[in-house]
Amino acid sequence: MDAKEIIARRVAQEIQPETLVNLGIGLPSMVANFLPKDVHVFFQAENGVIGLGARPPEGMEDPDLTDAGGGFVTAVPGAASIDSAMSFGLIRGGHLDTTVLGGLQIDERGYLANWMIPGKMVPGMGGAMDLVAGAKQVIVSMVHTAKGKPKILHECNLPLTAQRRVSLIVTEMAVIEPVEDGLLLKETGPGVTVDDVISATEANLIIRGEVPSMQL
Amino acid sequence: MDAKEIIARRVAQEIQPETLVNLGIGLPSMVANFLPKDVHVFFQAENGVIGLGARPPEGMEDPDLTDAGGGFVTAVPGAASIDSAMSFGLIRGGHLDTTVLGGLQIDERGYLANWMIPGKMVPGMGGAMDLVAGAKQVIVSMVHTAKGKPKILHECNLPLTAQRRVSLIVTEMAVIEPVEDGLLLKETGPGVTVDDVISATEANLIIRGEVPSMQL
Amino acid sequence: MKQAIKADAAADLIPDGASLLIGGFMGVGSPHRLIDALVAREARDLTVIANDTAMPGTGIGKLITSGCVSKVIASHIGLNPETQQKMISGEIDVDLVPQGTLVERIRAAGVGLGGILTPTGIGTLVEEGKQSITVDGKDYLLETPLAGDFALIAAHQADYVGNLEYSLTAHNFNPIMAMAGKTVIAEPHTIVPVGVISPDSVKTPGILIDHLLERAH
Amino acid sequence: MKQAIKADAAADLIPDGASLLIGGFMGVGSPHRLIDALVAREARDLTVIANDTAMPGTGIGKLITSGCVSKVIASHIGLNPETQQKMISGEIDVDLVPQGTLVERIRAAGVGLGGILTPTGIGTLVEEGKQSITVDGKDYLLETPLAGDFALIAAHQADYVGNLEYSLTAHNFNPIMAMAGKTVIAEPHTIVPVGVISPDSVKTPGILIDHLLERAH
Repeated sequence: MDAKEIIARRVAQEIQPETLVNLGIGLPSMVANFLPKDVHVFFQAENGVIGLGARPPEGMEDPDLTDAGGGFVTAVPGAASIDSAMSFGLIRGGHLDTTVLGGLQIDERGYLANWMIPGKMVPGMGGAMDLVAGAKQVIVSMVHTAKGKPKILHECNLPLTAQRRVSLIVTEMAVIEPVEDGLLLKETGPGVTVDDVISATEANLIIRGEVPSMQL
Repeated sequence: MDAKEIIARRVAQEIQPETLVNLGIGLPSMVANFLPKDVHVFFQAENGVIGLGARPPEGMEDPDLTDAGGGFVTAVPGAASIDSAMSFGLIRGGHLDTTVLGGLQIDERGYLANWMIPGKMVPGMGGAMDLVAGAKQVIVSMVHTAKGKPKILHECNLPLTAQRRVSLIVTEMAVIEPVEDGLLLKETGPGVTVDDVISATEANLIIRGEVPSMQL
Repeated sequence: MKQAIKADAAADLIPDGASLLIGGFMGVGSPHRLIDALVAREARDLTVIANDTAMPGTGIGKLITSGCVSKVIASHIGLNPETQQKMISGEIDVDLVPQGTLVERIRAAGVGLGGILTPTGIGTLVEEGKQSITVDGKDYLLETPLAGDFALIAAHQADYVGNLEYSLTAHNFNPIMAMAGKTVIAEPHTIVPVGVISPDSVKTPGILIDHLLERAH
Repeated sequence: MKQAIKADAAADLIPDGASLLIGGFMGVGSPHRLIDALVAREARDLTVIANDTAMPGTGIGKLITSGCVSKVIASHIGLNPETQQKMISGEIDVDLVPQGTLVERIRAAGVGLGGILTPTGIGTLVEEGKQSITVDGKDYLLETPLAGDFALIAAHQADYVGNLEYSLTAHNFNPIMAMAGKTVIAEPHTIVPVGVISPDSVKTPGILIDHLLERAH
């Protein structure tokens, strides 16, 4: 199982039935593949659909129905089309139960940076700032390090996405919950020790007793 | 012709073709009856329809289609149903060309009072404050006096509807345009002299040369 | 998917003292079966946030007559003399809010805004106690969000996800209030199977709805 | 009623230097024929207000490639490397705005609000130069209205009054921008006779539309 699949499988366990879920482009979108069959959720794409479905069969694409990455999708029975004001109204208004986003950095305050590297990459924040500010549960899914360098830091040095403590960090090495007094190590990845996690992490980690391994 | 018909006929002349028009309950709603056949406008009712039509034949009423006074109406071809946020978005956003409202008092600044008499009548402002604040053209249609007492005053003593100079005042005795330096008498009603208007009006009136009579 | 419930079961969910956003304009587009059930269970001390209090014997007017209501936040009470009498006698506390401001305050609560700036009410009694803010040389009032413990929504058609369609002037405050109640109860005329309503016809996504009333007939 | 006009006639109405609200999300729901006509007439110095600048060769990306644009206000330019290059070279000035804030600023302009308070952007670079206002103990940024000289709107179906229906994820910014352009030009796929569209299906009332493009085919 590669790092991304570990992450996607573990995040999938956090998704509650009958909720509204937004999955970011890339790694987060893989989460949908690992939901148990009996867990029914509605996926929201911020470009305007609640009830995003799978990719359509070839030749049956609708150019007016895509996900937020511009890929062709379908709509499940009970889907709703909404405009951007409603889409972000749902996000900012606390109606979105879970958002799963990628991350560039995250720090001991639980603050996320994921939208720009000054002087290098300026894609824009798109919907990320609203998602982190507004969703009930914010899950950051990312590989633990970037080219061997820690991404979980004492304090982010990239521009922040929001001044809000995210709910959970899931990497291939660890599940970490930002809490009042820091980052609580909750689980380790397959074949990973607590010491492995500590040495791949710049931030201080709170460790309370035995740390279980992910059950995937 | 009674006072109300004079007023309604004269206001109808101010309505421009292909515009969006809101008519208040009561006297203002009579204006629709006197529009020339070739002047096509859309009537808006603030409860949520653009393209308000006439009263339906008996037995063909729809309980879900009424005007702002709760009376049964129809919808013309090309009508649109809208919610209250859109309805008042159109009003406040400057998309409503003309609103015709009743008045309790109006003063030399062109300020209208039409929503409450403290201690006596507190119906609430409904949509009046938004209509006066937002419509491009605000026409006040009212009988010139109340039980013989002037309603056009130096300064309103009833609570104001908005801090905005209305566009035009139409009574059975006069057409008056509030301008920068006061109230300009533009026309007199049928069989009414300038002196008649002056003596039925507390406010000072600006009179420039010959004042024509309404052409109804 | 949601099991549709009866009106009396829905009314039992609403405790005395709750604040209710109630859709409708002079009774058109109001959740009449929910209102009747609240009257039947003799609800008390309710705060009603709505455009108006309709007329005695109609819609919200029934809640007023039956003594269910201790506070009203509305744009207009002019066609219900009982509301006016109870306001004067002190039985009901009434806050009057311009209609466009009322709907934007409810929307702000629903979409997570801290408030909106409106030109409506500047230079009037509505200004009292509010912050005035100048943007681009023009004065506006800062109006704050208005949420409810419950939103009681009338709709034309629903599916069992809770997706809602509305009809003509029965839209009014309903689609906006459906975003702003902590618990949202929808009362549709009819309910159709999931998948029957086109995504483009849905005006309130079902994920906003907590409880769905049985169809009317 | 409106006579439908050709795309080149519509592009001729838009002067160089104009600010344009343009619907679409990664090219989906963008007014492609209007964009092609602006490229063909070699429009210059346009300000584009849109969610994104799509990809090179698609939608707004064509305006970027063709040198029509001197300023972009958008939430995302990540999938168009040309926009990023022209930003770095100084050819295009780029303002980045969170997507939810962008649509609310446009809505505020369209519905006559002086601004809105949003929690989005608090404690980030977005805060710079903006007023922060505390409501009920929570901090919000005051975000001001964003209008355009023109709004270029893509729709699924229109009638000759200008009433518009949209399809699936091609709604996005279109219904909001239709309220916020001084002049609004709608590009529908098809146009049907007046009276064919149910009032309940209309998402943009025709009175907001100034010009209607001919149907696509």
